[in-house]
Amino acid sequence: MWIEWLAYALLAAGSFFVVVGAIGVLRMPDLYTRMHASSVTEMLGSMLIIIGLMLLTGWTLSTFKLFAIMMFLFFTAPVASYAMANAALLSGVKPQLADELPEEKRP
Amino acid sequence: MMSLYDQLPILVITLPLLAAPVVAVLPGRGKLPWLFATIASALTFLIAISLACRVMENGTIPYLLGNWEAPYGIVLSIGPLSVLMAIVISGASLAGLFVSLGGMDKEVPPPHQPLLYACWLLVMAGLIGIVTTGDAFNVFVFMEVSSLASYVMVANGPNRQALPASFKYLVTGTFGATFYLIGVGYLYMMTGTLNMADLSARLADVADTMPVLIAGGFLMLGLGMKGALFPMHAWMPNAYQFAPSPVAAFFAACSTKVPLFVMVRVLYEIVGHHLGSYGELLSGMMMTLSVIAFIVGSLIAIYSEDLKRVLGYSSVAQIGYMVLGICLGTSAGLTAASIHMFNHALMKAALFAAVAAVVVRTGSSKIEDLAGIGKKMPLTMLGFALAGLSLIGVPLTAGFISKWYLIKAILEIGPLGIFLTILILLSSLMAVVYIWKVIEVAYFKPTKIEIPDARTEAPVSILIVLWILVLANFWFGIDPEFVLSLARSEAVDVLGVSK
Amino acid sequence: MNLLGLYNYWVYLFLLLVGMYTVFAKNNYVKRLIGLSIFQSAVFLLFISMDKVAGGTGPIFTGNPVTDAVFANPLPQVLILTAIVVGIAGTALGLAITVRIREEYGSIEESDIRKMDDQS
Amino acid sequence: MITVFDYFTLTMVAIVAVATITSSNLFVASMWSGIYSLLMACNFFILDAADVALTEAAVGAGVSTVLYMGALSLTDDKEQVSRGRKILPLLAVVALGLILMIVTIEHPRVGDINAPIHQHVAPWYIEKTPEYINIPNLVTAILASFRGFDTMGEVLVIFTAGIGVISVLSFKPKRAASVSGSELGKQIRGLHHHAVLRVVGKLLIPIILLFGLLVQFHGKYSPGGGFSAGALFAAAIMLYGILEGADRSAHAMPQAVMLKLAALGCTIYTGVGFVCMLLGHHFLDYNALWPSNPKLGQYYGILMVEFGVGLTVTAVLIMIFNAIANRATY
Repeated sequence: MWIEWLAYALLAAGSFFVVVGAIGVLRMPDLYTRMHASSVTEMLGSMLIIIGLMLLTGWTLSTFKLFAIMMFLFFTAPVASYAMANAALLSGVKPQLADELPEEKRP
Repeated sequence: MMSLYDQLPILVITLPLLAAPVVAVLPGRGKLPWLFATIASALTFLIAISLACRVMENGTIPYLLGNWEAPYGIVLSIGPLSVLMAIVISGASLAGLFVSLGGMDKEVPPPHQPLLYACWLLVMAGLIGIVTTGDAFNVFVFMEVSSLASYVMVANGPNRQALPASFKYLVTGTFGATFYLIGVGYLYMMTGTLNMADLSARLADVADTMPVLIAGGFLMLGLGMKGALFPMHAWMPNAYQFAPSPVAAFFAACSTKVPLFVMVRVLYEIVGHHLGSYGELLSGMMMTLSVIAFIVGSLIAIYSEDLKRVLGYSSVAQIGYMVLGICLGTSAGLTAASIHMFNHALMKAALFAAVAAVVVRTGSSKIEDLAGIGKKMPLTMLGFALAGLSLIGVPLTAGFISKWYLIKAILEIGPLGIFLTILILLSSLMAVVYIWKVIEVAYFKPTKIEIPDARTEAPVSILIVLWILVLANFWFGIDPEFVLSLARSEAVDVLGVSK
Repeated sequence: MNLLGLYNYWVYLFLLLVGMYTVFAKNNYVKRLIGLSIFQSAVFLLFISMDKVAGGTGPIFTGNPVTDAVFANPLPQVLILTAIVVGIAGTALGLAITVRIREEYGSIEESDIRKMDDQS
Repeated sequence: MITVFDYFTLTMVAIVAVATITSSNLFVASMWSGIYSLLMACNFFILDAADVALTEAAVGAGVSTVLYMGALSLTDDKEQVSRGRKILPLLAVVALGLILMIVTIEHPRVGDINAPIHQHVAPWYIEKTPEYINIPNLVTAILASFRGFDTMGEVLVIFTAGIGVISVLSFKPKRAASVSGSELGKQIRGLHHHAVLRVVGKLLIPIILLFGLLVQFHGKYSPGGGFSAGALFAAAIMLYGILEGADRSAHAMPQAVMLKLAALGCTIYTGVGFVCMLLGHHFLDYNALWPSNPKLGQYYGILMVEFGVGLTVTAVLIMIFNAIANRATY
């Protein structure tokens, strides 16, 4: 019983982070900060939802599949963010908020 | 136990399909793959002829693939017109291969030839697959096999213009095939089956509904695109002009007729009876388009400056005749269209073989470059002229027989028929003009450029093919019994008792 | 008159027309290929929309009598599996031809190529 | 509930389609079309077509995006603003759309069990498959046995595309490459910022291959089969080529060998059919393979032809990738 409630709580929390991420993508000023917001969705949101689903399904083959998906996301999502930010930086997209930093700390 | 004899209907498709991958990996700069492809084509041709004898004796041959019964598995259903088309396709392939023995090296570098010959076999197998199958979706699959391979063969042409031509062909062909698929989808939605005979039976319940009508429209549109019916013909002259000449000879003889064959199946065996009053609307539209096709096609052919292009637009016109015959909806019309499919294959293959010979010797197919060629290559140009006579429809040639039956069929339909007959005669006159244009330049204009090679007559292999085809034009012009009996029995098969 | 049950078919039509428009109106060869693949995938949607049965499952026997009661129609799925493969085959070939066109002409815009062909 | 997801994904698909054709940067457009395919795959899954969804995701979102990228790197990535020819196509298309829209009224509704297609042939498949073939995945059973002839044609379509691409791209480009393949590969491997991608990406390759094997050989019990498995194998090799430079993927999987493997795959498929014929049965009648137990015959027949399909699809897609990716340094 309590496992179910825990699962629902996790699902709700995951959905919350997904929404937060979406709002962040809309509201943030430039690419890097937006990516920061979207990685909330990618990692926290999706992980919580998948863990919630794993709790709901119990010990079945689906749980293993969900676990595999989670591990896959765990590896690929940060790397994808990294690659995107890297590509943006290399192709000359300047962080907007960098002007607020002192001169010597700018990228 | 099934004997080899029982397996012949499937061998006619699978033999080239089995040979194609082997040809693709054969070593030996084009000659060994050529030999292999030729053997496969020749065997297919023989099988097609033996099937024709069988169909003439026993009627339509069914074949269950995987031994699954009719609407659940795929069946082949080989009728009289199917075998006629199979003979045309494999014969054209054989003729084209002999033309390429002498003419391919000039246009396609030998290292690229093995893949080209593999595609050649795939085109042949795909086209034969379309004409033999009795399953609506299977037609789509084989359509794709043959068209993808055709795009590749066109793209292998010697000039850079071959590439945009091939791309245009690809876009139009994919569109056509997808429209066909949509039509099949609508039919399937309303009936739940894909087998042609079963479709026809079950469409009776849902006849006259809008989706069936739309299905008919999409099928005709798709097949019209594939078959280069008038407003959708733009890809064809380009493809014929820029493809390697032997390939053009092969394609011109058969590739646009196969969609027309499917059109016969769709119109007469699937949706035809179930469209109600819309059926007449549909065939009326198609007839209008076909009439415009043979007038406009001939007209553009007169003004074209490239020999292959002239013949390409002439094909547009000839397709107009065939579609007209098909859409008449009478047994005589269908017979005429079937005969013309066969005869047109004979004459176009001969004409393109002659063009290939000219291209081998002069390196150009522009009409102005042909000046004086009649004296340098007398046998080739004589063959061209005789095949041209057949194209015009002079008595004693195959072209005359097909026009004769077409006009006879048209006169049956009443006063409109007289008008159509006049238009057909007009179009034939235009054919006289464009063939004469070539002959005039070839025989009566002084040579402009000296051809360096001392041996000026075409390669022997091309000459043999050319003359066999020319003689066949006369043979079937004098004694058309073989084609006529097949065409008539097809008409009887699909329309009941011949009227 | 259950119109919502037709939503799939409306989207199919929309995609069909978007694809057709792209092929007719666009000048760029790659864009046309993209349009062509949208056009084809619209047809996939047409077939797959047909196969759904309300309350059914995918056509795989699980040995469970409850879920094995109603299946989606497997036949359209088979047809579309083949059609998807046809689609990618055509796209790949089209891209290869486009690459060659770009090498020979230096452009992949149809109007440019037509101009160059007219000059030669 | 499911229907709501259906509407949602479909709406997204429509929006993404418009985004795809309106973006004038072709890289962006090809990314959009990848997203489009993925959404389409989601929708297929919602409509209970798991096999199709798997294949569409692997082929549409994976392989074709890579091919677009490869081709775009060899051509221009910006579309010229096209002139003219806009109003007429739009009008024609809208008119056709309105006509077809009216016709939809007479369509059977989505999910309606009384639609003709659920009444005629499909029930026979559902009823008889356990009796004749006895594999759980109906789609595989129909694909490989009942309509095995279609699938044979399909394998040959793929094969044709493969030999077509290498035949078209085997002509030497007019301009010689400024850099050789191995040099370019070395440059890619030497990129400092590329290191994270390379390490993690290479971790994924064996997993993708393993998943491909599962899809290939478990396709009789769960969604999957030769087409999707082939696309997955090829995706793994493409990932390798992207990470390590296309020269290495072409070295590991030489074109000549891939061509032979593709031909072998086709020959396996047609060969099984011919063996059935030699044993005195119809073409592709797998019962011939094990006359005393037809179900086992069907099982092994399906296993073999699916293997042929997988082999051809893998080899052809790798061949196409290598041909396009190595074109810049040909």
